Amino acid sequence: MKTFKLGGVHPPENKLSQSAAIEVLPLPETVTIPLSQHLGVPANPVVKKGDSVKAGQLIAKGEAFISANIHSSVSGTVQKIDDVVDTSGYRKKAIVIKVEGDIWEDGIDLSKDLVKDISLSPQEIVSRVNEKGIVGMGGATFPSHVKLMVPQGKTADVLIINGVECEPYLTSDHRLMLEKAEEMLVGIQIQMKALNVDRAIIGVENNKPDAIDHLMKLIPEYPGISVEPLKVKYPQGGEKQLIKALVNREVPSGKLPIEVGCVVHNVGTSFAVYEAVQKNKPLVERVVTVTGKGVKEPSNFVARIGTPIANLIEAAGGIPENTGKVINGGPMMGKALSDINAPVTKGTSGILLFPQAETSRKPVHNCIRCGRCASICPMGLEPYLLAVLASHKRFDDCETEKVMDCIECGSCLYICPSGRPLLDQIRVGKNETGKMIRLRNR
Amino acid sequence: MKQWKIFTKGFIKDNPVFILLLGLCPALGVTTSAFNGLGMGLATTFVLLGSNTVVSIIKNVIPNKVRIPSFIVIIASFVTIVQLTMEAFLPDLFESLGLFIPLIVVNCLVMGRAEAFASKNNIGSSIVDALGMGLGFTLALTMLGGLREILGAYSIFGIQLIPGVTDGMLVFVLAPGAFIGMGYLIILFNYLKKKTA
Amino acid sequence: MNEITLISVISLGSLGTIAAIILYMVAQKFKVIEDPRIDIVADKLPGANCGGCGLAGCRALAEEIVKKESLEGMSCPPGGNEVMGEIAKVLGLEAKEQDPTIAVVRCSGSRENAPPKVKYEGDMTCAFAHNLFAGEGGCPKGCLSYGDCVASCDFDAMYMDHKTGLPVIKDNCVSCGACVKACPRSIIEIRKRGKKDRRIFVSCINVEKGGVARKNCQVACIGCGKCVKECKFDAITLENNLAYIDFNKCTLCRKCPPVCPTNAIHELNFPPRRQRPETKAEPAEA
Amino acid sequence: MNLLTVSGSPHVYTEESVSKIMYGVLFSLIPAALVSFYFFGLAAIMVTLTAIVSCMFFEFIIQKYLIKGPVTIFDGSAVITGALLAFIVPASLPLWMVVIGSLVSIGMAKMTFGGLGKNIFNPALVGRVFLMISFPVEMNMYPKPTSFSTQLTDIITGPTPLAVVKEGVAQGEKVSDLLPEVPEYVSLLMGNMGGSVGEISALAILLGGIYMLIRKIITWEIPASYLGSVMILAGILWMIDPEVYVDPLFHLITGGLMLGAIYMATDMVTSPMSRWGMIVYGIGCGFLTIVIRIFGAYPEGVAFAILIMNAFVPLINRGFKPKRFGEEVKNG
Amino acid sequence: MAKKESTFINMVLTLFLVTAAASFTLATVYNLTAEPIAQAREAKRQFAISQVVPEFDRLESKNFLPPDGGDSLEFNFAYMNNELVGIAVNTWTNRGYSGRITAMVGFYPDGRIFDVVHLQHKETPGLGDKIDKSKSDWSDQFKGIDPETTTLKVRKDNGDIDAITAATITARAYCDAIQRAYDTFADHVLSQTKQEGEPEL
Repeated sequence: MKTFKLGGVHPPENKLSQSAAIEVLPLPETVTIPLSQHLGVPANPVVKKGDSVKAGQLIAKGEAFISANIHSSVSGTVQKIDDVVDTSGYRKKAIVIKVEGDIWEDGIDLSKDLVKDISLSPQEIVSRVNEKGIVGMGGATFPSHVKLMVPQGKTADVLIINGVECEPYLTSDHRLMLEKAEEMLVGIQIQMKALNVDRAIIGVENNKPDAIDHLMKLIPEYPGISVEPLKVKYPQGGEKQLIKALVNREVPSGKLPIEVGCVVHNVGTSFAVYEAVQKNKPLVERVVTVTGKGVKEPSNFVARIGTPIANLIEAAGGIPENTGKVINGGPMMGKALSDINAPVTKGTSGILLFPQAETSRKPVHNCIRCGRCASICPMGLEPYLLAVLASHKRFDDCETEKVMDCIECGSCLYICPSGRPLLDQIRVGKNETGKMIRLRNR
Repeated sequence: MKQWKIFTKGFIKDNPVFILLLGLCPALGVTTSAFNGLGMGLATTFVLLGSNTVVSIIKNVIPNKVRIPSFIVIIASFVTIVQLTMEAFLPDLFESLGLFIPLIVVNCLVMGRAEAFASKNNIGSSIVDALGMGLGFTLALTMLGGLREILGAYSIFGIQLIPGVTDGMLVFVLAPGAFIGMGYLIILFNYLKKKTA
Repeated sequence: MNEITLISVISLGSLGTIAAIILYMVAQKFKVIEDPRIDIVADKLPGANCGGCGLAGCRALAEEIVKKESLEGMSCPPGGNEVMGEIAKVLGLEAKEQDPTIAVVRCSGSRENAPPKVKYEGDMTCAFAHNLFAGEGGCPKGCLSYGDCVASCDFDAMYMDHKTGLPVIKDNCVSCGACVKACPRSIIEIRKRGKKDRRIFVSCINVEKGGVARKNCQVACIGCGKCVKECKFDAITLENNLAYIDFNKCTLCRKCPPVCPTNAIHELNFPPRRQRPETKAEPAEA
Repeated sequence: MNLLTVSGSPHVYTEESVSKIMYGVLFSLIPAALVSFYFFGLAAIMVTLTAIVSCMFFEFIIQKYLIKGPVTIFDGSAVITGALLAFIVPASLPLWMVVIGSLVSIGMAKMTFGGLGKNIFNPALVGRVFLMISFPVEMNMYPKPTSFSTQLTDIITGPTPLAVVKEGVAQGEKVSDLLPEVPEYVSLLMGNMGGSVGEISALAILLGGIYMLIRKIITWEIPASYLGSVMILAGILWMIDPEVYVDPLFHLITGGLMLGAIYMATDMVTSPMSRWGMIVYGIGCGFLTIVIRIFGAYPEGVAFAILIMNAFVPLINRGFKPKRFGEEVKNG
Repeated sequence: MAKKESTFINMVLTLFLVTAAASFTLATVYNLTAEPIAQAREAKRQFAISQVVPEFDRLESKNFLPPDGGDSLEFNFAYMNNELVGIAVNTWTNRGYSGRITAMVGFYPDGRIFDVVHLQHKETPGLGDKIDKSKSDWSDQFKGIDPETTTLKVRKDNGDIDAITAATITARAYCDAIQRAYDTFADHVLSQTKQEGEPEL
């Protein structure tokens, strides 16, 4: 069975919610839609306080090249445009809308019918994806239309669809592949058309045998698409690792996947692309897993963007008494929340609740130089060294040791028997080194 | 008062061996016993005294560019005097130190004091400095030699501490013991320096 | 004089002579022209290489001073006017008396004033915590209290007050600016030392709206502007919901601290007031 | 509700910890210990216990009163150092010398450098070499193996097989004449030979090594490259002249090679990090071991070989980086 | 007083004067100490010889080449009342653990060893330095043995000499030095004594 070669760990999977079908979450009273839900420049609001909006209506425009449009996920009145604590823990600009009914913008097809024929041309597809504010839904939230535009001089020959879901606990992609497989496959075909490639590979880890079987049954109808079961190993969902695992190509250090002729999209993104292109529906909702060992009913919800995370937890049976940590995302790369009223954004793939007993880190010991961090680093870096260099502020050396290649997968901190805050220190090193490099290139 | 400070600084605060790390070659080489350390220390003190005195006397007569060669000639002369005298009148000590006596010439302690102190100060201060530094050096060498002798041969200045037992921890008689003892004495002196400062 | 003496004197003497001749020729050939004054100036500098002057170290400053032949715009924070005066004397220049400066911590968000709302775990450095979240107290500008500034201080002039969780700057601060650079939130500022070490400053840098700021921290500046009205010297400006006292204009009249409803304005090293008027804690406007 | 915790990702951590690793190593030492207790009797038990207890004691004293920091004597590292130190000294060593060895191991080789994880050299080996240089007479008297006895005094000493061969060859005798003087290979494998407490039975040590490999405490690189390079070098010499150089199998199963290759060289703190670094380190150890065993003054070279290679570890770590992802392969 | 400028004449003159003064002083000291040094050296040699031969009143020295080549050995013939009482041989070996060992071996005229004393060695302190009489009585076992009948080898090498514990190499080397002395002695002195009864020297 295929997998990537260098490094990798295998944390306990704990896919508690994998048999919970996707439910539609009831509308909240207000939604808070942050203006920066994607990588790149924040969008500029085009509505003002007091305006009434419909669901699917454009409320903020991404004007820069790497930016994305933001649409209202509900119908109602704009209450305010203000700084609100989002999932980052900082106050950022957001549009707060009071929900009144559920009226959708005209021209959005809300029916469940599968539309298979792709009528748009590649250029139209890209501009539709741009217009509907689709971003990568695996977590990195990179604007999708940018990925669909192959730069001059480069050619893509294979589209890689990321159905790996290597993060423990999370099951949103898994459920999506089971329940919306056909829509997703059409979405993949749309992307293939936009990219002008005739091959697409869906990589799925083999801890989801039902999803693999289901897709295997469907793919004969969709030429060019194949499904590849992969050995379970974290971080297989990382772009570079997935490309290595599926087509055995290595993306050079500091380069994008297009360098080796690959474009990687998430299954969730493919579904969103389907909805945007075939149904004209902007990205206003997404599948979110709410799970954790203390959660009563680990579930998968379709939630409107901007719904307070507290609402999701409530729907999954309420916040357990002994909760010590609430994480936005998976346990390996997710962000711990300081405020559970922060809104769901386009990149929220899961909400994870940890009981108090499992929150704490291990006590920190001296580094015993066991070298495990170096042997499991999927990028072949030496985390112990980078951490020391970063904490001694030797950022020049950090750069030569390729700190910028770090994908922050967290494997090093996971594996360290001494409980050292390796990734914390490397992140500082990465930030400061990045600053230094940008300053130099200016 | 000032002279007193110059005199005492060589003991702990600026101990030539353990703090300034000067003259490590003899400090490691000859200190197999406390007596050897003492002898080497006193020989060096004598050379230091002589060279510091002469250098501070003639410091203004010597042009800058031939300063170093002149100092070396002066130091080498004193070392040779010590060597010849010792061979003539203390043949036993000469036998155990013999190899290291000529090396006093390149002991950076002597050159260092001549260059850093005697060539800038008057005769009185230079003599006091030479005495202080020399005694600090002697102290260091005797301590290291004593430590190695106690651990390596269970004796001090040749007097057996445990009657009948002559074989101690051999490693302290050998070169590695010199480095180990040196290291721990440096720790001790840095601790003392911090404490007295 | 016997034979041995003669031979040794002749041989060693001629050796010395030849050496001197060679040395002279070499010295002539490889004459290095370096301004000797650089050494002299570098000798005078404290040698801490703290970078407080804005250059790469003491030697660099010495080279710069000698090259420019003026002390315009040069300062040595650790050495102060004394050192600059000495250098001026050596070089025959005129040193401009510069007001002595000191670093101040502009945050009072102690655990009492800004109670923690979450618990932080991980690498105990401000640099990382700042990237991760707003801080345990919730103030996005407040002190994180993990002591990056203290770690950066080369002069042992700072310590962490473990009760309040705030750094404290001691009087031996030389205002080299290392802590200013180390603080990811720019809480520390270099200010004028002031007469008799007396200083008045706003101990807050939060630019959020009053209500928001106040919710996280009792002693935040809420931007009410009372101090601006009180100041007769135009030393206080209000921008982004935050008051700032210009230390060049401030006359240390002590009028503003009592009017601040949140006690955000601090005065240091003043004698105690005879009768301190009750500060009215007015509810701030949202 | 309690305060929520905020921390950087990841939020799950392995079960593995320093003390679990250390006690895993300790557990794997049991077969070797049992074999030595059988052959050397109570003396071996006393030496082992003394070493372990005094290592823990010195660590406690130093951490508590000299460094005045946290006391971590139960994380298992001091116990391991003690056990390994005991395993590489003769069972007949006076106990006070064992205590001195422990002091050197913990105080000089470990704590002086800053404690666990910061030492450059393997503490147990430093202790052993210190003892060897300090007390050459006692350290060169190896008791002859007998079946279990509680006797502490009057242990019959005899040379180790390596010493027999080395001395003999130095006198110009032929290897084929010397080999009958040492026990059969099978017997050697079981541990029936003169030697240090825990290094006699290659088989028992291999068992422990396999356990550690399965538990992923050690990796295969260092033992394999170490033993392999010893085999190859000894094999080459053996093929040149089998009457002067003893066969590679003999080198493999006698002396402290097994213990060294599996427990000492693989010590995490003092071995390289990257795979190729480990292999180079192992080969270096093997080369030096053979050079010292055949051309050096001592019959046994494992301790010195590993200590010398320890010193090269920072350099190896610098020179042999792990393969970076996406790095262009140089020269094909 | 200002420092002198580094002009050519100044430099040459100073350095010449410094070296001349230094060499003059040294030559004087040398002249003064030459005698005592020679005396000390001679005393040391005499002392070593006196340790290994019976009491004597006259010494004669002569050098012989050892049969296996190498540096010649100094033979000191000791006479008491013009009768040869012993021969002290200054011998050496290169087989020491760390380089050359020199020793003084004293023979009776009939070839038996009177005593052995080491002169110089660099052996490991505490181990190999047991050849030193002041450190150990190990070398006393050579007293009175006749190399003709006693094999000068350590027991490990099928000889009759007890080795030094943990320093076999040194013991071996010491035996080698004594053997060399004896071989040379046998070649040049003993053969003559046997032929002529009394060597004529």
